[in-house]
Amino acid sequence: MSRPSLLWKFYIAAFYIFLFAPLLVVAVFAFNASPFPSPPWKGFTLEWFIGTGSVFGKPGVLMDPIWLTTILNSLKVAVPVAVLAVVIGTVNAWLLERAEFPGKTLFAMMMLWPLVIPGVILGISILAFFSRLANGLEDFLQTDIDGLRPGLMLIVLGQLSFILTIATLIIAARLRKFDRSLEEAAFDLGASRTRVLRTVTLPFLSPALVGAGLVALLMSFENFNTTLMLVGSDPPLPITMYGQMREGATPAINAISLLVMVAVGGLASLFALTSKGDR
Amino acid sequence: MSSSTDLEIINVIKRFGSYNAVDGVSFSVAQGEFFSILGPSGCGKTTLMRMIAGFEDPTSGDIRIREKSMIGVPANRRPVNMVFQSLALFPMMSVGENVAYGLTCRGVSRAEADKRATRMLERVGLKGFGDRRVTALSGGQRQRVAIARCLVLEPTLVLLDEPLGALDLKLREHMKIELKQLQAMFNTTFVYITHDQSEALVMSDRIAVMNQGHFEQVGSPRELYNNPQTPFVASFVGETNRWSGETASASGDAVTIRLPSGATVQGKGQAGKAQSLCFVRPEAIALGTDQASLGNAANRFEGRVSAVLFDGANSSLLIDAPGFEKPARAVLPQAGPLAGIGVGAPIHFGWATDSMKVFAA
Amino acid sequence: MMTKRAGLKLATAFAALMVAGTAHAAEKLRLLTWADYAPKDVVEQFTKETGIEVEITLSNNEEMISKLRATQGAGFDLVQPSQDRIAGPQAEFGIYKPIDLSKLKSDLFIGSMLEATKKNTTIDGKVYGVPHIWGTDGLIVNTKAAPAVADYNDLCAAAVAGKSSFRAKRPALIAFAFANGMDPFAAYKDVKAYAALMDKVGAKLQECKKNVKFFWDGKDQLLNALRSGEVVAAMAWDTGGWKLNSENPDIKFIAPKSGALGWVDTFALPAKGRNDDAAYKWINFNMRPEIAAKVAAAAGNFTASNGADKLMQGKLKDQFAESFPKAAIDNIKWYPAVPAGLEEIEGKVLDRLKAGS
Amino acid sequence: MKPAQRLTLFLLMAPAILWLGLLIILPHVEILILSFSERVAPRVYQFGLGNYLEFFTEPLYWRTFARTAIMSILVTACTLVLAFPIALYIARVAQGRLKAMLLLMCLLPFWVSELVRTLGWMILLRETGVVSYVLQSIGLASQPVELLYNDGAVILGLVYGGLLFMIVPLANALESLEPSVVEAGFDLGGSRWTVLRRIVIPHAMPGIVAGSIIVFMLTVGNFATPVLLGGKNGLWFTEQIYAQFITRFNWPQGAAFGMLLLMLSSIIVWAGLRLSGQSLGTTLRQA
Repeated sequence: MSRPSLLWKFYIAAFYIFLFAPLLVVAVFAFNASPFPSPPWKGFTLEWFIGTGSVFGKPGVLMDPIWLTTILNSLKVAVPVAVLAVVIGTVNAWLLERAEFPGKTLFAMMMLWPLVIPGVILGISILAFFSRLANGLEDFLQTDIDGLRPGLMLIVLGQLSFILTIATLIIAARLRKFDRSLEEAAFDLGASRTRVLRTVTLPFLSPALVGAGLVALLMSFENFNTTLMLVGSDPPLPITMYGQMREGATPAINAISLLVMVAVGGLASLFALTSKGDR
Repeated sequence: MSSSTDLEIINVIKRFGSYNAVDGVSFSVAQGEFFSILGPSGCGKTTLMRMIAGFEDPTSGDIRIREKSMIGVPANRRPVNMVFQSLALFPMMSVGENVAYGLTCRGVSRAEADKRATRMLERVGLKGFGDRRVTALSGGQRQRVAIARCLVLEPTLVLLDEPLGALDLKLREHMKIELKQLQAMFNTTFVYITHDQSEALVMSDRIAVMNQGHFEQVGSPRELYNNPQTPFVASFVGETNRWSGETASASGDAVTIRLPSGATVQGKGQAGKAQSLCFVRPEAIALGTDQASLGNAANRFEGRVSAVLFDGANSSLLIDAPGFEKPARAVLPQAGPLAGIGVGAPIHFGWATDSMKVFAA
Repeated sequence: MMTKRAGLKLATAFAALMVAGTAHAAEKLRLLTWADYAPKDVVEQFTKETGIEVEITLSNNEEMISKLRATQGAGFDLVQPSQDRIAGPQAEFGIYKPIDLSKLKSDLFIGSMLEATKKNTTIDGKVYGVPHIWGTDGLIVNTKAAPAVADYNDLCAAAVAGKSSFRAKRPALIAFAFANGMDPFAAYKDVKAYAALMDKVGAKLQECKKNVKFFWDGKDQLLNALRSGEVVAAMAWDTGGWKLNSENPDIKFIAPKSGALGWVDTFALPAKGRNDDAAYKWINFNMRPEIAAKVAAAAGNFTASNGADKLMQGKLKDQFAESFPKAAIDNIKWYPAVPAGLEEIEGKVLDRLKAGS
Repeated sequence: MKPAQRLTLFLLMAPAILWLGLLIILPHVEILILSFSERVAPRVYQFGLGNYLEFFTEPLYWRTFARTAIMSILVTACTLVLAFPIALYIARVAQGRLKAMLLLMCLLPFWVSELVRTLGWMILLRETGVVSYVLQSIGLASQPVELLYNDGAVILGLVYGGLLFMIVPLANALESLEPSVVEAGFDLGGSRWTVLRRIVIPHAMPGIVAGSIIVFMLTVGNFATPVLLGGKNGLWFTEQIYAQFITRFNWPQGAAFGMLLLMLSSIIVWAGLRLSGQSLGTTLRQA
């Protein structure tokens, strides 16, 4: 294309303003000394972060056990999801890129499927199936298995169902770039299979492993649709936020959102740093 | 050269489905020998090498190293090390760590391994490179690291899988010589795979020419060049003129062949009943300004220069002559009366009967 | 290096979480309840007295039932649905277990209320719920901005166009049925008649919809809208109205002409509760007058505890007196138990209301 | 294959089999079965098509369904139109650091939770919100303007949410267009418009299809944005599913709705791929 016209440039600028406007207002109104996250500006305050509740009737998010437990719940989901996604994703990537077995094409197709299923449907189908499974096991074992009922365990499984696909794709992409003669060379030089894995293959994959882990962490942290259907008595962050938003927005939600943005920004730049070593 | 054999391949067959990639190959390599396997891509030479290294199992036959059968011995237990086509240097390790890798795998202590690796790097001319990243090396240096990484393990046999393929021409010429020198210095047995006949001819003590899964001929570079045993070897090793025609007469090994366009040529070899192939090296073709300057060569013709292919010492001429459907190729004379000859100039050319190899078609 | 350190941190965080997760092995009561029904100081006192920790999940009627339905009554030890929402779901899904009344101190309850609730929640001779908190649904009106609003139908008047609100839930259906001269409770027995009645109510609400700013969902959402003046009249719970009244005397809770709707939230045991003893302890503890008074104050509602009203603050009493003259109290329509299957009819009417335009 | 190798392969396949079997296939079989069970009495169910019949006979449900589908297509089209100039700029005009930065800036908002972004729009659009406030203070409006709780707000929110998933595949596709091809287009006398229409857009087709499919799927399956930004008149089909499961406790009906939504999104994806001659694998890889 030849030189961009002024109109085009103007459009680009407007677009980026449009893109950041919602995030900006969320961040700004977290510091507004008003019980509502809306104009006019009533002065700067940190009350919504560290307030004790004496000013607006609600404590700041860092002092409020509701927010702290919900963040803890999110971590209880996100960390196992990330760990499992990386471990199983690595195995899956190996199957995709290295192994030969009948039905491999079908397997590769099936693996992509979860990305095409709307999150709500993933949620309800897992809820319905595990409910039946739990009922069946209960009749059989005469005991109820908590993990199969709505709750953190089921959320982990529900999120894993599609995050695994993404983790697998990230790791498989890196594995595809791997020169297999490196492994053969190590083997040829006398290394055992496990030593080859430890000293050559995993170090090569590590940027993708860290990347997949971070992506899984982020996706788990922000997942809403699937989680909503599987939540039990301990809601992760997006569910609590949703509940509070339906109750009517308060700057406390802005404050927690800003914290989320900062955390996500941090993780994303960590990801950018690790994937730079990729090239 | 010692008479003990380092490597012995006995009737090895490798079958992939119904396709025989390696079809009954036998040979042996003596201690300290530089042995090359030369063949076009897809001839099975890489499969053969991978069987020696231990990455593939032969369907039948035996592979012996120093008299010990290697069947069932995994690659990491064989006294064989390989220099890969891609070199396969570990990008996540330094040069020194690359060289020390095999030693640490054997349980040599870290300090001892480092010491030996440093010494080995010195011997291959990479003193002080131990802490560099392998990505920071030039092509030739990487080559030497790959070889050092094998040699430090003092293997019985080093396998090299077209390691010069990725280098540019100048460096490749240089590395050919260096490889040969390294091999002589360490006196380690090298088995070298290539599709580049000049690499094989320059470096090897002996060469096996491989085609479609089997060996066509095994011999010294000179034997292969001067006395090819099969039409494949004759055409694959070195530049050559190749014609085919009807067998006109044959007595003993002297054969007369009539080319389809009418010319009659005489050579020596095994004629076919009806059709024969004949090969003449460009350097065997004598050139002259008149009939007389060709002396008493049995084959004498007259034609015109159709092209001058100037390439320094490898320059050649293409000559169109009545009776030949393809132009004849000869070495361009760069001195004497024919120096400076141009396209379209009339020329006389010919060769002796002994210079033309004849095979049954 | 970066990655190694990051990995290590992750691992430690993970380990810490696991440890934190297992350290809490103390006896626990998992309570599924409404906002403000378990104030912090009450919970702390209970834990101090009994050593039992209370894990609270906040919810509403539909979500309570759907959670229990999803788990077949597991995951909680004590729940607090409204008394009319026990018999139907119990028949359909079997999510509750009968209450052993001998473990409760029945003299702690207001006798008539206990009897009424027992009657409504009895299936096959077993009782499934006992009363806890009660209150009414009526109108919250900004009397300055909308002086004319006196009944549910007035929410649809032109005077409050675009500034009224109600919940798109079953109380609205019941309320508008009464306001338009129908008796939905009498129609409970006859599914067909009830469906016809609901269709009429649905049509009425559909008409009213253009007047509505939004169908409110959460209490705070509505209160904020009323505070800011975005909404001037709404059908809502008495407690919210009284709360706003304390902030702004113009905003009042009004018992509508056709009658406020009276509800009772109960204690019920989920079918797979694991700690019934703790649940009974919590019920008995909560019905003690001094505790019940605290809870009632926090929730802004009234309690079924016998004698607690004597301990309550004067303000709420005054507000109640203002909202409910004697006639209005007699006119309160108490929900009878909803027979199974009716909610489907209502659900569809509500869906149409929400989707149609 | 040797038995040991076979065992290793099997062990390595076990997690994938468990994953796809227990978390994907069996749950879908379960909702399929569930969607065919009709309630006849409390706790008594029988096989039947009732739940699907209900969908087709109750205008409320199929209208919500059609509305969701049509609005999703509209959102996809809007996203494409809005994103194309941006992707073109990133892929073909911007260079070096500017390019990396523009792309990164597109990515960043999307790593933040959908709820946070929606909250931002609520603060901007509500009656007491920023836009209304600005309009009043510069005198363009005399009283608060309500911009929230209508279809426009829902479309805005959904388009915003879909942008990234359109820009990235588009930019990828446009990136691979040889500059010389475009130059040749101009050289042979094409105007800006003809070059765009005859050369650039056909080349970007795989990206357009990939982006459109992903945006469509995300939109049709969205839940929070329509619920939070939508008004009293609009229901999204996922809300119907949620309502059947959570507020109505009618799992079989919700399962039938779920199957219908799954079918809708599969059919549209399939049709999109068919019309443009792309395959799912390459499309997803493109994204």
